[in-house]
Amino acid sequence: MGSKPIEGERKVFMTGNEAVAWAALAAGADIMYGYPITPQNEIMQYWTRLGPKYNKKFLQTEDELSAGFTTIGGVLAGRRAFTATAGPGNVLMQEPMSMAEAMRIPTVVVIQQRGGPSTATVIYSQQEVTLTCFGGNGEGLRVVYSTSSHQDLYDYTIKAFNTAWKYRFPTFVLSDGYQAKMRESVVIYDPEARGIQMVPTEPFLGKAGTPGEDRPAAHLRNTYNIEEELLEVLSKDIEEYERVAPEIIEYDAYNTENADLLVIAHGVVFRSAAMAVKDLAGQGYKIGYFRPITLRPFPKEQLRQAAQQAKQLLVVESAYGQLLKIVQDNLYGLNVPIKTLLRPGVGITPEEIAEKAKALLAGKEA
Amino acid sequence: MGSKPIEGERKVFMTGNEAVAWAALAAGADIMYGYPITPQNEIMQYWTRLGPKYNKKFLQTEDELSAGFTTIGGVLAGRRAFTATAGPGNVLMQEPMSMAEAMRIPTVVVIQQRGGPSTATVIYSQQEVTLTCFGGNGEGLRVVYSTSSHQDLYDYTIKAFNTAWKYRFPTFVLSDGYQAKMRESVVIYDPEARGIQMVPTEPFLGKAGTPGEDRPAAHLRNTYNIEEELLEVLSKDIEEYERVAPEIIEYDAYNTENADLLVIAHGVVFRSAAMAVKDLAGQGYKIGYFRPITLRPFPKEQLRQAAQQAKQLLVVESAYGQLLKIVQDNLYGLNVPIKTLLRPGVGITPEEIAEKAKALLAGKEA
Amino acid sequence: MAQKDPEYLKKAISVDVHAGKATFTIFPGLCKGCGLCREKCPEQALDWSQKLGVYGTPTVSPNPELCKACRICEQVCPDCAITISRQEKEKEEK
Amino acid sequence: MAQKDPEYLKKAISVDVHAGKATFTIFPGLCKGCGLCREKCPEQALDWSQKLGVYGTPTVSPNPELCKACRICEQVCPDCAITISRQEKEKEEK
Amino acid sequence: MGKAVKIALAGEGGQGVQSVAQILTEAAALEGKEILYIPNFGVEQRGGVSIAFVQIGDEKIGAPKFKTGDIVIALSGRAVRRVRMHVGPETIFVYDASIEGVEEDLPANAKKVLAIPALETANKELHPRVFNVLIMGAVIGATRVVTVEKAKEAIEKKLGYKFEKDPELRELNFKAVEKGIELVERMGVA
Amino acid sequence: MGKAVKIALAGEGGQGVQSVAQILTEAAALEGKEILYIPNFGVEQRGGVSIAFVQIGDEKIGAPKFKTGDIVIALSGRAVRRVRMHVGPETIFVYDASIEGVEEDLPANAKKVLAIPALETANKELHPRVFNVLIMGAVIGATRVVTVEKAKEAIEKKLGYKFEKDPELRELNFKAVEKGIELVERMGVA
Amino acid sequence: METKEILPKMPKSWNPASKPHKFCPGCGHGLVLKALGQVIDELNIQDRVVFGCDIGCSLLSWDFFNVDTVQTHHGRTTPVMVGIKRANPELITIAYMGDGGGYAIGSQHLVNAANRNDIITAILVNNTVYAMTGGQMAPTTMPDQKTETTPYGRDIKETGYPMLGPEMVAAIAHEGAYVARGSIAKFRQLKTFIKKAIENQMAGRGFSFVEALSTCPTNWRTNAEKTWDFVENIMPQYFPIGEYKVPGGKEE
Amino acid sequence: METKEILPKMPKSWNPASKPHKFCPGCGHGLVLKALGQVIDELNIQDRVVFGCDIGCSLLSWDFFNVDTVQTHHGRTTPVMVGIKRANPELITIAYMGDGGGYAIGSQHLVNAANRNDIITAILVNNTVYAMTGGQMAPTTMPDQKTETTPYGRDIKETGYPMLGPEMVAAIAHEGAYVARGSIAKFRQLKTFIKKAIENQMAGRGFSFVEALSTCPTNWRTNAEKTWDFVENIMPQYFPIGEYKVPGGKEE
Ligand SMILES: Cc1ncc(C[n+]2csc(CCOP(=O)(O)OP(=O)(O)O)c2C)c(N)n1
Ligand SMILES: Cc1ncc(C[n+]2csc(CCOP(=O)(O)OP(=O)(O)O)c2C)c(N)n1
Ligand code: SF4
Ligand code: SF4
Ligand code: SF4
Ligand code: SF4
Ligand code: SF4
Ligand code: SF4
Ligand SMILES: [Mg+2]
Ligand SMILES: [Mg+2]
Repeated sequence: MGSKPIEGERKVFMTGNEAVAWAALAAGADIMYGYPITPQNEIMQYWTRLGPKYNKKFLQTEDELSAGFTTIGGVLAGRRAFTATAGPGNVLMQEPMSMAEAMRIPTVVVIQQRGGPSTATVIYSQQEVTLTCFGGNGEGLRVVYSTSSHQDLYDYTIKAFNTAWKYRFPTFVLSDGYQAKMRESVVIYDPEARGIQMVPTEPFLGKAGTPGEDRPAAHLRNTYNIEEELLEVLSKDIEEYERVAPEIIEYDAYNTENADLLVIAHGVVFRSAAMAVKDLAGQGYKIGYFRPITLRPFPKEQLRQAAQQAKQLLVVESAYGQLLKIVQDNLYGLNVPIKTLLRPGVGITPEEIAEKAKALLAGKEA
Repeated sequence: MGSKPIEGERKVFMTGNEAVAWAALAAGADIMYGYPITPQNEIMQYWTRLGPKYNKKFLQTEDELSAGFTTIGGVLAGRRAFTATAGPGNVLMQEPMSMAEAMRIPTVVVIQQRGGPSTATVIYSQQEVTLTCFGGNGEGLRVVYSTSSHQDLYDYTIKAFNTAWKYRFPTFVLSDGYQAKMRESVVIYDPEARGIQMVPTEPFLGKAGTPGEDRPAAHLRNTYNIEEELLEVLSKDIEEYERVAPEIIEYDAYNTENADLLVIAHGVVFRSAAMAVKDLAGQGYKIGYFRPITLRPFPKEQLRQAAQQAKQLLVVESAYGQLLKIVQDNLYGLNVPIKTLLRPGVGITPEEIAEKAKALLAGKEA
Repeated sequence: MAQKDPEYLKKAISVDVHAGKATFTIFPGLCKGCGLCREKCPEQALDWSQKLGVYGTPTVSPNPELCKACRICEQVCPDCAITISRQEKEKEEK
Repeated sequence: MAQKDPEYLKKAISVDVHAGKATFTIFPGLCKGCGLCREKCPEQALDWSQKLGVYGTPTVSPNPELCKACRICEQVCPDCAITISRQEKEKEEK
Repeated sequence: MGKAVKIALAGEGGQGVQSVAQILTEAAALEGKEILYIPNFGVEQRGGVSIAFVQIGDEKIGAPKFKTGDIVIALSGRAVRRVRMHVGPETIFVYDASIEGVEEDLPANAKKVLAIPALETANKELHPRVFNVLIMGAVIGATRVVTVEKAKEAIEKKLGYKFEKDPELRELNFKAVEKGIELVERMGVA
Repeated sequence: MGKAVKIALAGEGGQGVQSVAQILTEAAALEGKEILYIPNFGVEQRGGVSIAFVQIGDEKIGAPKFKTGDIVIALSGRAVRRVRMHVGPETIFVYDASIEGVEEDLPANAKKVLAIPALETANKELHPRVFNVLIMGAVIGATRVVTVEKAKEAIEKKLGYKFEKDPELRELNFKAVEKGIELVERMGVA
Repeated sequence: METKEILPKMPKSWNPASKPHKFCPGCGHGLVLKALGQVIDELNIQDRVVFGCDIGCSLLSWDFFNVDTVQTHHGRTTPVMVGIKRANPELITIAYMGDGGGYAIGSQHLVNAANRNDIITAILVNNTVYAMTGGQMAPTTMPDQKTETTPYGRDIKETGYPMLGPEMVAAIAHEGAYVARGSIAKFRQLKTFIKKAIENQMAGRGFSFVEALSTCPTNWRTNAEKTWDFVENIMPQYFPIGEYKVPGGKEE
Repeated sequence: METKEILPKMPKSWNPASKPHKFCPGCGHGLVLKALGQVIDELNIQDRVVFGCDIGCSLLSWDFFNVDTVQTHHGRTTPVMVGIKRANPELITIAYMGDGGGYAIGSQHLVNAANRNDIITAILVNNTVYAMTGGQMAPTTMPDQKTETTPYGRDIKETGYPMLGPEMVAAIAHEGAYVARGSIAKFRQLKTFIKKAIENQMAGRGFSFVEALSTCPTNWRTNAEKTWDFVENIMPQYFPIGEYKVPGGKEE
């Protein structure tokens, strides 16, 4: 094997978990920390097979708390470090990620959503949207990419490292059990060959020189003594987050102009939505879609723009209204009717969406 | 001392944490499980002083995960069991509470919010609203009461046990560091003396008789093998939650008729809001307030009713838009302008609110 | 509480062993064909059988000549798929 | 990196002890008046002093007659508020 | 909707439905097609029914799972009961003729319901080991979703290392594919 | 807004500001008033400034903290710097006259700034132990928020068990209250 | 051939409706639960036992017994059982878990329950892997053992030696505690250990803990012969079988 | 009297700008950190040390040293240090924590880092209470000791005996590990233990752990005399001082 895991690019068929492992390798990730949980296990399994060939490290920790905190350690040491989890593990991951938020530590976490709450199913859902976007105590600032294909998984895993290190906000790649376990085509590539520069990393701790002599010591705090100290730190971070958000925001939209129905979906469900919408559009219906790619920061203005032209909105998700809440929050002030197709914990087919959409377009559902 | 911790009623001056301990005692709570964290520590400290006199038990656990799971154990055994936490402990508490949600285990948890994210401050905030209302993986169903005084803390701690055991949803009393640590007057009473019947408890496990002979064994699951099994359970629970929500919802409102400005606030910040609003109303301004007491289920219809008559809304909270998100989600479809006074992690005085309100009423702020 | 006779009781196969002093019964509805019993039989008396078990894998059958009804197979079966019944009153086992 | 002279260096009080063979210095800017040193002095040479420390509590002062410059107080002080300097070259301590 | 062929294959743990899916999608990939394959998985898989959801088409496939398949194959009684929910008016439902006592469980709304003697054929004419490859042949016969050539190439790719030790196995597998195709052709489906 | 009297008291850990707040609110309670008292707290309290925020009024008190107090008292240099943010045009700011080097840190916008020789008076005329009670007297003198009688009753309630062993202490405390009132009266505030 | 009257020798406390159970062919969980079932029968405590199963292959036992059972979270069975016992000491609480649940994610609960001497019985199935999730390394994985996350074998320099659970628990357990390591390969002894562990709880003496060396042919990818070899010959090289702590002090 | 030239004998690695430090009068943390500071100086590793402090009174040391420092979460310093060390083995990582952080909420991290033989040094300050939160019971609280959550004294029947940390770690630690319990009351010995623990890390041998018996006059509500008595005479009754595991095997 060459020194680079991937030279140029090539089309392959693999599972989503495998795609993540390859993407991390291509992005120059140095070390993965992780704790087993279905459906993310194979990320670790591929990483531990591929990694040693390229001098990459792996640590299996004692739980997700440790996986998150060791990842923080890896980043503090200046390495591209990441972890992956799901479900109850994602709940635990919020403790370390709240530290990463407070201290602006550029961790990367891949989430393969499964059914919830609790242990529930190991399979699939879109029920970790709220948790992944807004988990933790306080109002931590983070970036969440929602992927809908293996290509996304590959692209956004690479991008996540750059977003994290450029802006210094913990970054999440939010996927799910279907994407994790299914096998489809994906073009894997060397980022450089596509002109993607990896943002260089830098140690927070253990820089050159003796602290107190050659340089000030790094004294990284995560607790404050009085309310106003905290407010100062938070205000600065919030200000910065809001400033860079427009650079980070990503979305996809189709046929949004004066649509009779605008379907809003993210992640793997977006695939079904897109199929249904394009099919119906092909049949002459005035139907479009809007897909938020960054769930946080959310493409608020872009969605408002599309939504206010529409006669009706349809939010579709494998959850009981997690995307819906975000949409309604962001669209406050509009009064386009919002309809929903909410299927917590189960997959949604294009047929179901098409059926619902047709009924709405025909004015059959109130 | 009599066999009842409190006979009749009496007015006392105490801290909020002390009020919670007395309320739990008055409610007939049997056992508290807990792990220390500021600012909730004194709940345990009062409980361990008062408890032994009334044959009440206490267990200090090794962490909040254990505090939550032992509380679940206590409830499964048929006891009124509760715990209390804050901040990073609240993050960890989400793992056990997601189990309680999945299995409809009537746990009671008191949250004394502190500054976040991460360890942050031990003092105060309203930044655990999202976490306490929507923490956990999946879309667990729970009840959250937001208190704003010691009287509330006393009343709603008692009520939380009844809500939890009547409806079998985990129930939270959401308070904060100020309420926890401040000292003010409160009337403590024997619930019975006020005609409040405590909903009887019942064991989930260890009932009389031999399983498989006298009765079926209790086989309590929290994991399912296929998506549809989970959907079935969730759908049933959601349906039930939505059915009983109107019985649970509580709110407070004042002067909402055709208000020029409607101030929306909860918890201790509501006190400042109420002072400011009443003061301005006394000065002749058309200003009112709306206070959601149950943050979940949220008094959606009631707030919509009040909000749609108002010219402007002002959301005030010691957080960067957690109540705001809930409000905007619930008010979707209206287009009354929403203004905000968001002070993450720090207290808000009546003067600040009055100042902001006056500016808005004068049309000085856009 | 009345329990319906479970599926696995059906099609049990019994073989007299140890010179008729005992009966070896296999419940194919329970046997998963793991082979743990075969390995442990001190007499190497267990063979794979044509009869398929609950997962469609072969079950076991004893060689009546070799089996001494020592009950080791019964004990090591994680699925309780083998019952050795001595013709004398069963007393040792409790 | 140049560090400003910290506050606590100001107002240090030195006393010759052990027949002038050593100097006992107390830094009131560091002393919190915990008394751990007083308890440990084998000569009971330490008294509370009028001089107040950083928390407004009394600091300690040695009785020059009794102090043997044994350095125990220096060692047990959690705040490094006491320095014993022997007049001979300091060599034992590293 | 996209024109992908949708296949659901279900059987007991040991019946090798997931390997069939792998070889089939490998063959499709060799033909330059787009595929999407997802196994079912859950906590209690140990003794559960194993299902492979496979889609093969010319364009990127949309949703990973589907409500109704073009062809749905069940290799055991439990499998029949587990996958009949994926049968619709356009579905060819195939099950092994040796399965007993499922008459009442067979889908009523299928386009066609075929009982093929796959197990028997494999056991008698070939070898029990190639039962699943025979099933793959049946899928190919019913859908023409890949060519026989690419199917064999994919088998070679997946099992070649075994064939090196045991060359007869290659022939056995190839025959199984052909036999499978033949079985459904005989039913007048292809 | 409500008419509660707002008091902020700040000092070093050992100076007993929290006990003052407790006695004061106890006295108010004895008079049937409503009170709200909250101490500041944080992780690095060990050597930090201790502050008591106290409000006393006739109706339930609103917010627990306030921007500007009616009377703000600082007993050390650090305390001056920590609480001057609670001073506004209506505030009487009181500090101990013995504090050195705070001239530049004193609030410029107060209604009045008073340096009272509390420490000196306590040390010389009474006993260092009752310094904080003397401060309480000063608060009462400046605000008349409770009566001297109730203040003494509250002291009795809180420290009575100590007075039993050492009756002189009672007199000392009572004198301290009076002295404190006197000190501010002398300044022409009350 | 005749079938009448002959029934499987299942413990009475087993739930026949859930049999054949959900474990794989040759899985040691079945044997541990057989031993436990026999003990429950012999002690006649079917009406007082509360069984808690962890997430791990243990979860498959959620309807295994005709005793009240609760499926908990991964690693959290110990605190759930502690919570139950503290609330109702009449019940006999058995926490059933894997090596991952007990020694990794739930080790803080295990050692703290042991230290508090909580009156519960914990049974931990050591199969050297994370079985439920498909065979990753566990704290108990043997040196050089290949697993899904140690594809080139467990490198003790990188990931340490197998975790010695009973040794750890015995080091902090105090008077009244019972600690042992048994093996499904020594069924009668294992059953004795489990029995003592439950009797110890019934006597209210203290924390009781039994680790059981067990098999996972699925993830080990072993046939019956290799399966026995691994549990009988390889595992005991690192995991000595015996009693580590006995109330009164006479370890077997 | 003369003041010139005479300076406090602070370790060079201490950060003078944060002195007087934030610990209470008489707090043992100051002594443990004095010993550590001297060791850092003697080993001349100020430029390679990364110091992690737990939440607990340990958090007060976030700017204590002129070495790179990170304040972590309660109980999570061990994994943060493990993560750093795994990513950059050149650094010398020191995890500094209290008994609550190490033996309660973070005990899974402690025992699993020990079991993996992670090349870090953990120093745990045993003051028998949760000091930062105001003096609740810790796993190490002494029998009958009154704390905020054992107002009538720790009842060993209900809550067990004091946790024996080094004993527990030593029970699972393998070759290359270093485990000891020192006391601030034996300053030189404590310093030696800490030095060995860091040298062991520098030699890349394995996990190193030192528990330090320490004082908390604030929560113990003791004067200087009682403070010494508790740490010197009472605590060692349950917490024997010495080395529990030494690479090569010669415990002191
Ligand atoms: C918080 C959390 N993390 C991870 C998982 C995933 N998980 C389920 S079972 C398991 C491993 C179980 O291994 P072990 O405890 O050894 O039991 P076994 O399956 O080997 O019997 C894991 C990691 C989970 N359910 N919850
Ligand atoms: C998750 C979480 N739970 C609880 C706390 C609250 N907390 C902070 S410090 C502490 C106790 C510290 O005790 P110990 O570790 O013994 O250190 P000490 O203060 O005694 O030095 C606790 C419980 C927290 N910060 N985070
Ligand atoms: S009873 Fe004994 S001899 Fe007979 S088959 Fe079983 S193990 Fe072999
Ligand atoms: S041990 Fe039991 S399940 Fe396994 S082969 Fe023998 S009889 Fe069948
Ligand atoms: S140097 Fe020794 S003798 Fe002198 S005061 Fe200190 S402890 Fe006492
Ligand atoms: S030990 Fe140090 S801080 Fe304590 S009294 Fe003595 S000199 Fe002062
Ligand atoms: S995977 Fe292993 S432990 Fe789990 S049931 Fe199968 S054999 Fe048993
Ligand atoms: S509370 Fe105790 S441990 Fe904390 S700084 Fe004070 S004396 Fe030290
Ligand atoms: Mg295991
Ligand atoms: Mg401690």
